[in-house]
Amino acid sequence: MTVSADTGAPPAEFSDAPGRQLALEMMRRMQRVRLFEEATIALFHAGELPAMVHLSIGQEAAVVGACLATGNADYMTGNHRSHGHPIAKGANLDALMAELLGKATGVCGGKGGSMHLADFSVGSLGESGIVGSAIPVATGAGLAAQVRGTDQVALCFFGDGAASEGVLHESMNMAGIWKLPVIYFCENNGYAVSLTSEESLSVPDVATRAAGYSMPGTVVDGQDVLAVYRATREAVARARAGDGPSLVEAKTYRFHEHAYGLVVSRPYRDQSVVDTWFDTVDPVTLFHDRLIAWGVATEEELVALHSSVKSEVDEAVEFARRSPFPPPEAAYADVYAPSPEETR
Amino acid sequence: MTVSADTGAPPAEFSDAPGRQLALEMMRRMQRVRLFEEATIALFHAGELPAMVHLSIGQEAAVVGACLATGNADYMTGNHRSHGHPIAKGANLDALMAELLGKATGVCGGKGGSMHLADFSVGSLGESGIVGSAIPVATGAGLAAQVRGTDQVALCFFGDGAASEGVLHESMNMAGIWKLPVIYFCENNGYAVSLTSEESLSVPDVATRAAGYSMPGTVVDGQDVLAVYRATREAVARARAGDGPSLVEAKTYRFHEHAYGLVVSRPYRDQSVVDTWFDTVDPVTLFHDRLIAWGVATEEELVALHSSVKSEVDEAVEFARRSPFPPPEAAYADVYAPSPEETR
Amino acid sequence: MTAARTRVKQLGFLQAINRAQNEEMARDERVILMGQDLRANVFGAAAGALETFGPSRVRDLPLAEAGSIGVAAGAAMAGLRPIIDLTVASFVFGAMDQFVSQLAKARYMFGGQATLPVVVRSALYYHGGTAGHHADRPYPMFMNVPGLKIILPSTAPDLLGLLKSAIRDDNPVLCFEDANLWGRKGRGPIPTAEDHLVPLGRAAVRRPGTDVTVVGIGLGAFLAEQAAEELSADGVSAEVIDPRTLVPMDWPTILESVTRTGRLVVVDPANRTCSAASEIAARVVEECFASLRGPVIRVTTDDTHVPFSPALEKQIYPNKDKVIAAVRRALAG
Amino acid sequence: MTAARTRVKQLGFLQAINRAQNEEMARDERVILMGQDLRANVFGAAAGALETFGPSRVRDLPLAEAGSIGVAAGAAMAGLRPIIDLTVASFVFGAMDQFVSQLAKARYMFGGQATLPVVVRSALYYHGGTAGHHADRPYPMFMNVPGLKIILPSTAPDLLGLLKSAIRDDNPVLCFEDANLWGRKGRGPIPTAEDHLVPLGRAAVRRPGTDVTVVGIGLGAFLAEQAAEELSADGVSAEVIDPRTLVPMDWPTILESVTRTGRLVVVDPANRTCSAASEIAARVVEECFASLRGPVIRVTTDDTHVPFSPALEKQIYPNKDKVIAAVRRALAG
Ligand SMILES: Cc1ncc(C[n+]2csc(CCOP(=O)(O)OP(=O)(O)O)c2C)c(N)n1
Ligand SMILES: Cc1ncc(C[n+]2csc(CCOP(=O)(O)OP(=O)(O)O)c2C)c(N)n1
Ligand SMILES: [Mg+2]
Ligand SMILES: [Mg+2]
Repeated sequence: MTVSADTGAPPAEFSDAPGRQLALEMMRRMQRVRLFEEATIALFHAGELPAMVHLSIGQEAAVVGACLATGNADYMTGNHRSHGHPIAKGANLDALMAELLGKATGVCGGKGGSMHLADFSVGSLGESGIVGSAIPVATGAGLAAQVRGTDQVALCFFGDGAASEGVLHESMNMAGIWKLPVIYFCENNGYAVSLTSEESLSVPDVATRAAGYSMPGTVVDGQDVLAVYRATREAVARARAGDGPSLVEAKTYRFHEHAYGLVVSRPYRDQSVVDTWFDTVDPVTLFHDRLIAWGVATEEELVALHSSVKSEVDEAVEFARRSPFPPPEAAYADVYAPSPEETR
Repeated sequence: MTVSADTGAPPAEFSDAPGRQLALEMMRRMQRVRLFEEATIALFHAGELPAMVHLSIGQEAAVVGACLATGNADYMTGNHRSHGHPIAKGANLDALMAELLGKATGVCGGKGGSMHLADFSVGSLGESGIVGSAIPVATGAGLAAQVRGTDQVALCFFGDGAASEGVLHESMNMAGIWKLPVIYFCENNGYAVSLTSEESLSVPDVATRAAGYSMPGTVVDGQDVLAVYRATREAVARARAGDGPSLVEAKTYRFHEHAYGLVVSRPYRDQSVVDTWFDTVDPVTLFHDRLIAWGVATEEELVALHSSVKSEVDEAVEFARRSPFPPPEAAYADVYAPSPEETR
Repeated sequence: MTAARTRVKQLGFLQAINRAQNEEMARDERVILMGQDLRANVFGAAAGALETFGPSRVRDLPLAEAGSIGVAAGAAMAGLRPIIDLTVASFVFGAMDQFVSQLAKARYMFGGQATLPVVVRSALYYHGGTAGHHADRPYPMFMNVPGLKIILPSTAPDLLGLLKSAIRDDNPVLCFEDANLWGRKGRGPIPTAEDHLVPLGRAAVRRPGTDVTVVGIGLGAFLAEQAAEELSADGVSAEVIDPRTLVPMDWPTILESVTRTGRLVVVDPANRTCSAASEIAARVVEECFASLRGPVIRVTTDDTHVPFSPALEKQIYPNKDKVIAAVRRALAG
Repeated sequence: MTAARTRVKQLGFLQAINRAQNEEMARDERVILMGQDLRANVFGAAAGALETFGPSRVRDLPLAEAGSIGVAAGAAMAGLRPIIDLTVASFVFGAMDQFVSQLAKARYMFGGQATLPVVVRSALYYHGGTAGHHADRPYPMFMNVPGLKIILPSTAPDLLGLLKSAIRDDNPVLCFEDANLWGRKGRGPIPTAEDHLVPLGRAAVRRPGTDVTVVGIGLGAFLAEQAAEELSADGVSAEVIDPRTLVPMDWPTILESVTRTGRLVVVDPANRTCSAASEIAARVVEECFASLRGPVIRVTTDDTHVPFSPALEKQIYPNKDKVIAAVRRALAG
């Protein structure tokens, strides 16, 4: 699935000034995901992370292409591999990084942690550590948009492993009968921990299942941010037009172990192949090379972009480090919302 | 979907002596379902039924065609519309009828009742009052056959309403990846209580979903017992050959209200059309007329068959009536199986 | 009471639900109603909803319990206030992950960002020959899950008032309706107030007394009243408390009563082990031990499944005689 | 104890599981093992299984909790004896309907025709920064469901022996493994018996005592022992009981002890409301009231969700100091 860098004229999307902005924003968000996660690796090795993290490194084009096809007012839910989603949706890095360290300034006040990021200010309604469990939640957000008559859509991230969960079926059926504005977006990275997608899925492409709900299903190269963006944008347009849900499946790769630092004694993938991925299917490098080949950006611009994101991430780490832990009583807050009928 | 009676030569299945036996057995089992349920209607009106019943009248060809395509050693699970399944599988009517009256001689000792019949002696592993809940159970029975290396199959009845439940998806996926010998058999009678299948299903045919699990999906005329038998037999052959699961969808009709005696104040189907069904799509009449047209049976034979089944049903009612209720302590038996590690 | 019943017009349980839902939907357009067979109004509590509020706000759900509760959670997080009619409480199990992982936890785990004003209604459908798959009383399971509120009214006016409060509450509220009260038992005079609200978390003292406290849940509240009536003929003065809300429980009312009477019987239609009755007993012995003068007795459904046969079913549940026997044991102990 | 630990070779928790599974699979070819990531042995308890018993009897499950439990139920009804490794106890919720409606009820509702020898294992994964979606301790919910047996061993030898008994039991057995015991805490000498069996339903008296009974569940049993050790320095003699099996509970051992000591503290890592501790307290006050000389105190996890932050998490659980404080309250009351 290696994609050689195109040369010549840039694609239509990137040919004018706003298009160029879009292209740079794609790169910026991919870099934000990449560098944020590289920082968490460093924190892991420094013993500063309170828990394991599931990295989206290798999957940046999928999450960024999908999120940029939606707007800030649109909804999104995700899963345990959770950093990429809110970052791609535009969340503030300081609060995300502080959350990973369990700090009071974390986006969830330190109570969610790495697998459960949520930033309602950018439409991120939360990631679920219970695999598949947030799929109907995104569906419900789509329902709310429909009932309220807004043109919002809901983007629902799930993995190839989650595709076997019953709630996906229940949700896609409901979205199908009610024509809800939902985009079911499968990041098929080939594995659910050690189980290959061939072993866990009874069908080669999850997208095939879309036909069972009268919705379009598309397979897209998940290493190509523009391809993902295009496929998702089409699904978004369909949803906004009232034509209902779509399923987009991005074939992608998880470059690191299921959770960073997890040691699986018995190998389940060929490490020599894995080791080539950064050279062959790295979505950041692929896009970098194309932007230059297309003349959309220069090497210098991209280096500058990289270092500006790098400082942003560094600052986020510093912010997180110097932030205080929440006070003990925070453990007991927000179990319930305040309400007039509180018990005595 | 009215099927005009064929004339001329009988179909291959019925052309020799064993074939004739098969045809008569189909009729006998359909009559057993029909007359058993007519008896329950009478018991209902006589105030002798302790609870409501969900009748399969109108769906006899679907349940009988499917069950006769399997053998006694094969497994089967079903749902709340439960009488037809074990009857078609060959269960003893006395014990079924006694169960409906809550008697000690009932097939479940009076503890299951109408929605939860089970007759393990004929492979009927039980019906589920929780819609959809027995679908993975049938799947597991198929797994057991595979692990033990027998050629048994599992027949899994479910309705168009149940098709929206997540466990169907989870089960079909597992059956697909492991190539389990399971036949998912959808009795699509057009309704889940008052909800039409068009409203509850996001796709016209449940069978379309089979492709999402790499299994064949067939739509069959559920009023034609032979057509159902053929489609199911094909699925059974495939399962026995180790080629995995299939989905068969029989389009059928529920002639009575969701539960007999239930009054739905607001009509959800056109009663004038419903009233014609006994004349146009009654599977028993259709098969009757064909058997005669094909020369497979005479009117006299069919009348004799009818009355022999009628007496069998009458005897079942008498048996049930004169059977004792279980003793009170039976309420506390069989919560657990005996085991060497019983508590003191 | 009995005399009054013939004079005052009584409110039915289904009417109470219907009125609560319709009043709140009229009051707040964010409230939507979803459930099975609502348009055909098969269960009888949805009359007029579709006509008044239209198909966008009144939807028939396909059979998909987990999906339904998850959809409600997401819709709530995006600004709606869904009411989900799951019809029978035995159908909650399929949605358990959504109840626990999404409805109950989302607000906490996201540091207060999420608000989940969802009401989930379901009927406790025991005592009527429906057998093991339709007769569960699963509320104690949910009491073990922080983040959910639980109401279980025993009179129609309470159902009306509590359900309205639940719909206005910003938390997920599970409303369990004891189907044995649908008939005569659960009626009460029709509230005249335009806005009849009963606050969550307040018990009702159904009958004051001095010798023993009897806490009764759902049908258990009625059995407790019947038993108290009969016991009074023997000179035993029983105080009957109906908690009405199980989470948050009105501990002050219960503890104060037991402190006075020194004796406690709890009548709870749930299965015995880890029941609401167990919790009430445990809490009382923890906090009022010094006042206790006899054992706390639980009158619950026996730990078995619900058998179909009419010859078997009734014995497993609490009844008036079991309550009376329990009170006598509590007094003797 | 501490001295012994350095001398005798100790059994690890994962080894105990591994040995129980492999021994029973070798003994009975109807036993099959299914779970996530078994072949890669990600959790560490499946070593050798695939190699020894082959891919038909050792299967990696896709992510489908309800389907998995239902498949196990069906396979059991058709003659197999499945072990399902659900890995983390927080994943049980998605399968709740299959646990309740199929596993627990099928035998009863079908009048004894079905036999369901299924073992479902899952780890209680709290206390380690996994946050709200991986740290549940849901066994009290299942105690409310008749038809299921529940084991919760606190030592590796008990885990070995109970798990083997569970696999041989003809009933569905849920095995909850307290992950806090995976390390040093839960070890014990490696049983030498070829067939080390611990019967279901028998508590272990970890330490005899006369002043107060402390029942401890899972990690709670260790906390109880630690507390008892410390209290003994103050002249308080605490009897420590580890039920090991929650259903059926060994009531005779618990009730006999409380009858002697007159005081009870229960240490239970579950959420407080409707916990196993609540049930034990309720049952004891019902049956031993005359012997009780102080309040029954529950030491449980507070009724909140599990927060991620290391600054927040530990305080919500039982610990040694809370147990000691509870014992003092029980003695004072
Ligand atoms: C309901 C549930 N079951 C199991 C797990 C354990 N688990 C966490 S991630 C994972 C694999 C998920 O695979 P996929 O959906 O493909 O996402 P990926 O990790 O590949 O991004 C598993 C089995 C879980 N968290 N939730
Ligand atoms: C889990 C669950 N939800 C809801 C119900 C209530 N209910 C019983 S039958 C039924 C309709 C089922 O429709 P379908 O599967 O098409 O079967 P049919 O009744 O048409 O034979 C419903 C909603 C139930 N028994 N179980
Ligand atoms: Mg994956
Ligand atoms: Mg139907």
